Amino acid sequence: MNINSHSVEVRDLDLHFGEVKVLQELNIDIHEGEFLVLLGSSGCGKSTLLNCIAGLLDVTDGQIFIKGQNVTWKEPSDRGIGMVFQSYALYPQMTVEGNLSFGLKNARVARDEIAKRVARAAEILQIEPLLKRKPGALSGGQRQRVAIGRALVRDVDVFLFDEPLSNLDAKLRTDLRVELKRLHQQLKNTMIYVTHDQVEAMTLADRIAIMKGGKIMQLGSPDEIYNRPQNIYVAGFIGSPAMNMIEGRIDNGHFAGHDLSLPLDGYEFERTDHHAGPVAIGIRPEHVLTGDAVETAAAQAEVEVQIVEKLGSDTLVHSTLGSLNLRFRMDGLSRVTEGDRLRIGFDTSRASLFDAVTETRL
Amino acid sequence: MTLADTARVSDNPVRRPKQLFRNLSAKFASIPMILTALVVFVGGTAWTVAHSFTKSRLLPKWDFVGLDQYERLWNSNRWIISVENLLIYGVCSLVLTMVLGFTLAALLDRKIRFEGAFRTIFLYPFALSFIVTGLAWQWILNPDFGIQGVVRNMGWESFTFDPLNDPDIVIFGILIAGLWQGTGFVMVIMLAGLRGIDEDIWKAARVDGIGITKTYVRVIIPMMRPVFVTALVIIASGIIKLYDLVVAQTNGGPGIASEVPAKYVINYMFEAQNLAQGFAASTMMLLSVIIVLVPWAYLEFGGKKRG
Amino acid sequence: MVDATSPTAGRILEGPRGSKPKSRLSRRNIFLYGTLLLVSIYYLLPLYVMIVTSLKGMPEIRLGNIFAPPVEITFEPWVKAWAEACTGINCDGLSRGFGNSVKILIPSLILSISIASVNGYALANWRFKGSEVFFTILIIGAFIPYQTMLYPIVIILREIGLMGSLWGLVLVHTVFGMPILTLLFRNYFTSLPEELFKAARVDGAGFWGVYFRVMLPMSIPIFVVAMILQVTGIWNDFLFGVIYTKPETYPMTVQLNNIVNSVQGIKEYNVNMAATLLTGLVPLVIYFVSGKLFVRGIAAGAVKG
Amino acid sequence: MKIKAALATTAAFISASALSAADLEVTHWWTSGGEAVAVSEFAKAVNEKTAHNWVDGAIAGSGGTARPIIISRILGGDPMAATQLNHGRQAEELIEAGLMTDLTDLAEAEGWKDFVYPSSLLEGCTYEGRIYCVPVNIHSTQWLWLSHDAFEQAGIEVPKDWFEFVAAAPKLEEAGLVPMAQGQQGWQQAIAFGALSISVVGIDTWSKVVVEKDADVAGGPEYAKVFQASANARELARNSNVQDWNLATNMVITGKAGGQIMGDWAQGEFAVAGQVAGEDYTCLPGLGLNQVIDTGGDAFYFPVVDDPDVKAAQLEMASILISKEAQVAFNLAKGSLPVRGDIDLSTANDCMQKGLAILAAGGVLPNADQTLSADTQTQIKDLMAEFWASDMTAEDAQARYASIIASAD
Repeated sequence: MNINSHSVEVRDLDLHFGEVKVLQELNIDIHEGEFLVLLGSSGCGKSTLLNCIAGLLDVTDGQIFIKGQNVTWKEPSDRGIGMVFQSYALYPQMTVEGNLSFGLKNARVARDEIAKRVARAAEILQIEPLLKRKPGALSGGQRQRVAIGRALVRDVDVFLFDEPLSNLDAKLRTDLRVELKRLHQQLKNTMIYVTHDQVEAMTLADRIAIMKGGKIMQLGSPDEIYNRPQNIYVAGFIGSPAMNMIEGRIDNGHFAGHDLSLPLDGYEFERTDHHAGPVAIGIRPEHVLTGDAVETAAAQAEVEVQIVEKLGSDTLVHSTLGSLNLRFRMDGLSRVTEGDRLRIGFDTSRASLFDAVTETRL
Repeated sequence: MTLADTARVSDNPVRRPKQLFRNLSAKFASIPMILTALVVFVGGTAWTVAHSFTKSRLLPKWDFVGLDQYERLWNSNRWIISVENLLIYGVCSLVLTMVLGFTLAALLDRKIRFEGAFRTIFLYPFALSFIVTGLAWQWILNPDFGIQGVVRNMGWESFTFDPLNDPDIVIFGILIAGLWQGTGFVMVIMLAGLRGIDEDIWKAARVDGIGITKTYVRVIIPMMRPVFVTALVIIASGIIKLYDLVVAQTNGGPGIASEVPAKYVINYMFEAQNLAQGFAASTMMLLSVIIVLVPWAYLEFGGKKRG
Repeated sequence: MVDATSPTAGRILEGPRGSKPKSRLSRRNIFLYGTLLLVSIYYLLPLYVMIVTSLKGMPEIRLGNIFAPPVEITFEPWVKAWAEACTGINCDGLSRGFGNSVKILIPSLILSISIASVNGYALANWRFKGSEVFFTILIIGAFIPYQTMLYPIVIILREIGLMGSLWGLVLVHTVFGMPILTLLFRNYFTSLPEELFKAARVDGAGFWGVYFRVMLPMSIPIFVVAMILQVTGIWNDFLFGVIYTKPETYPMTVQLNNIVNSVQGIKEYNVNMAATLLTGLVPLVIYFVSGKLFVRGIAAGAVKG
Repeated sequence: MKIKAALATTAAFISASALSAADLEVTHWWTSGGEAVAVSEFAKAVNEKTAHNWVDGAIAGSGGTARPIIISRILGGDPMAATQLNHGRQAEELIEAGLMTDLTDLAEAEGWKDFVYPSSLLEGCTYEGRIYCVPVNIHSTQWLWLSHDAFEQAGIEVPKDWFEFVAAAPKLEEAGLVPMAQGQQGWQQAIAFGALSISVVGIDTWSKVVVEKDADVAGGPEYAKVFQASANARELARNSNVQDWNLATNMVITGKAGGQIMGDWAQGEFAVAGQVAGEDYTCLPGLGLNQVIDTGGDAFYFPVVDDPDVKAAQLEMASILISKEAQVAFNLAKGSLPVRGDIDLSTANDCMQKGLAILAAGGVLPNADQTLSADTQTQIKDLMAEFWASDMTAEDAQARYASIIASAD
């Protein structure tokens, strides 16, 4: 086994603040050059985990390795990391150049080397004209570039991002997102990126770790996370609008519940196909078939349209089927209005089936 | 875990470093604070409390007499009056300083002209010591030369305003001077707090049609809790130490009508040369402070974590 | 309170706090400025009386009205207070004390503020087990009357051999200034963005590095506040000054007390007032000059819990 | 001449090492007009007669302000060279702790015992047979000071004792004067009370209470007269709204008040104002009732120091303070009586002569500082402060006084 293929490893990490267990038994391996996104709602422990990796928080138990080195009790600056913060955290009294070189000066890097690295970072981030300015005279986007530059000059193996784009407006956020992606492709460093924005997560990540209550709910590629959520939490968290969840049972190769009977022939069971207890089936809005496609579906039903949201590219329909609320997507040009009755079909091969008690995928 | 992993973890045993040596610079830098807290405040207090159970006179001595000093303390008319005075002064001063300080700050915060001038006027007394404050107000409240005398000279012969010589209201005469000295600083703190309130809050209140007074009481003041806490610590610590002002203004008089506990402590320690009695009185003061303060301080400063 | 509650149209757009009113003589304005002026009289009266009295001769003072401006302005009381007033057999007024006060003030100021700022910084950014306990003790210490601590301090100073030296006095000022100053600094540093601190640590700055390179340059406002508070406190101190110094190094306040309390014949109110004003001059000037910075400093985070 | 001799003896047992000039810091709380003049006499004597330098450490305020400062400095190992303290019981503990210089050898060499009069003064300085302080003056507190001017205004004779004074009060009030000037501070009120008690009940009853601490007598019918007299005095002083004693004295000097009960140091104020006893004012020791005065007073103590130069200088200074010349100069200025029985005070004024005569006749009382602890005295002061400023009845005050005496030490 090639040790170096693991850039960052977290082993059995625990972090308690008094009685509160913020991180519990956390394990994660991050590969060399990987872009890992820690995703979750606020309070899930994602930023805390990042701070532990950075060495800004003392762990209660467990070990952290970076590049095969046990860094659990090392100073942040000795871990070979660079970090970018949400609020940019630029030193207000120093110029951009001072901000970029501060860490290098602390590490007693030779002066010409500092100049070289600052120049290179400034070039990469296109902030050369700003070098003599103070942070107060910069726009939000410029400040965030400088913050990224500060991590860049350190010439480190691992970049840590703590919600770096949250303070920016929507347009700038999209631009910088693309730029970050490009930066990753160019530098090929390991990057760990914390966000609560699933679009950022899906677009940037090689792998996503979804966290909740100090635990990792699922770790996988965006594709896996989206298409094969391992539990109800992940299924509900990822995707907008959220997945339709229908409760019922498995009966003779069919899902049965809410007067629906959906054949499960196409579904790839990961564990067992004979589950006696209550289950829940999750179907993404885009996997509900409408229009001509309905005819091809093995199971069909008629729903009543309640609300129609026109998004331009497609149309989002909120409907009811008996007591069940169902959301689905239609083409942007489809003409449905509130009160219409529509026939829809279900494609169970792309659905997710969960044990309703343990909430894990079947 | 793979075999390789296991091997590496044990090859490279990084145990949790000794708690004592974590954060060493911070601990090193805190030595002055720790020494002050432990040696001066805890040590000094313990020394004082311990000696309050003795019959030390001029010099501290170890002649244990149990609770005798306390019994005598609470049988002393002067001590009872001192405590009553401190309560009256304390409550009035706390409430009035807060209310006046806040009101002045609120008035100054209404985008008025000459704000700087008014602010300086309200604040400058804080630069003067209590001794100076006491002397100045003793002078102004002097019945012959001061306000009373002047009003009487203007023809209103029956006008009486002589708080410093009336045992029933003398403590309020001291209060006038105390407020004069201290409200300015509280006003500045309050003003700072008001300036820290997001403008949007005001806009929201405006849109909701909430009146200005109501906005202050219901919205702004609750938001300024930390500001009030800081102000409270500063005012309260001043109140309990009330001494110089009384000495300069009335020296406890008329009679013993304006005595305060700190003065009792000092007089008994040094004038009566009964250290233990003074220590017993200061222990009582400290005890009341601790009873009020410790639970609060714990909630305010102790339990909170950052992040 | 101020009548601005009626939601007349247009008011809403004026801005949150009533902004500049249209009419200078609106009811609201009369009330607002009226109140402020009235309160100002209360605050200015003692200063006015002190100044006026200090410029009068004794015969005029005996005539009564303390509020009347001097008929004949004389600076003699000031000269006397500064250079001639007697205490015991020394008749050189306050002049001797001024230099002493400065000599006491400067090192006390530097030491107390440096220590308290480092304390506040450690408490805000580098908490360790027990740090909050020490802080709580410190805050409770702010409530202990100094006089109670007199003997323990004498014993402590004797044991470390600083009794009677300037450094003993400096130490005492540092200790008793510590609670409130530490509270101010701690609150201020807590109010600074924590990410800045984290960034500096990732950049390899240690405890002192972060303090000197990152925190200190951002903390001018709170240092101004601390400085003003300490100048006032140390300059106005009487108790420690008299106990921990000797006659030749008595600070100004001790001499003020001597002048004011040495009643020789009749009380020379004018000299007393002049002496009082002279003694208060340093803190007063500091307030008048840097009052704005003081307010700004407090606003800059000293009051955030 | 005598001084030179004294100096010679002093030098004899101060070690042979060469004396070098030392700065001698002296703390005291003599800061009023007469007091300051008096203390400068001492300073002059020390500066002129020795190679040393008197560094004046005056602390204004009362002994209550100065004493903690003095004691802290001595305890803290940073003592002054000499300090004023009231002798009697105040310094006992400091002596016990070995913080005060033993002056016995000097006293014996100079024969203090032979000339200090009354001998109780030296006893006040003696602890377990050793002498630790130099008494410098005698103060008595049983004096009634009367303004001739005031009684002239009222058109009546100057009273000859307390009861005449009380009888004259209505006339004074009619003339728009304050009958009795009284500073509103506990210690002054306690002095008035003390003077009234000795004068009203006489020595024997007084001794039972103050010396033997008999609470029954203190609460008994005889002593009730004292409290009645005090209540009268309170009425007479109703309109005296000054705080400081010398301001009250000033009311007498300027004829605004009829009289004042105050210690003999008030004389210094009359002297500074250029008034002559018997012409401008009258003094009545023992309030004109009992010809007795107490013999309290001030003394100088010399804390133990390390510096051998200062050590030697302390002894020289002690010797000077008690020398004839210094005693005369100092006490004339201060208005107190000298501690020596062997000097001729023909230059002293009318009041001092009266005091000296009483002393010579043996009308000597122990001073409160010798009979009651500072603690008990403070309690009495508190009681008096309350009594004088309120409408407390004489009976209540007496009951509380008796309970203080019961627990007195």
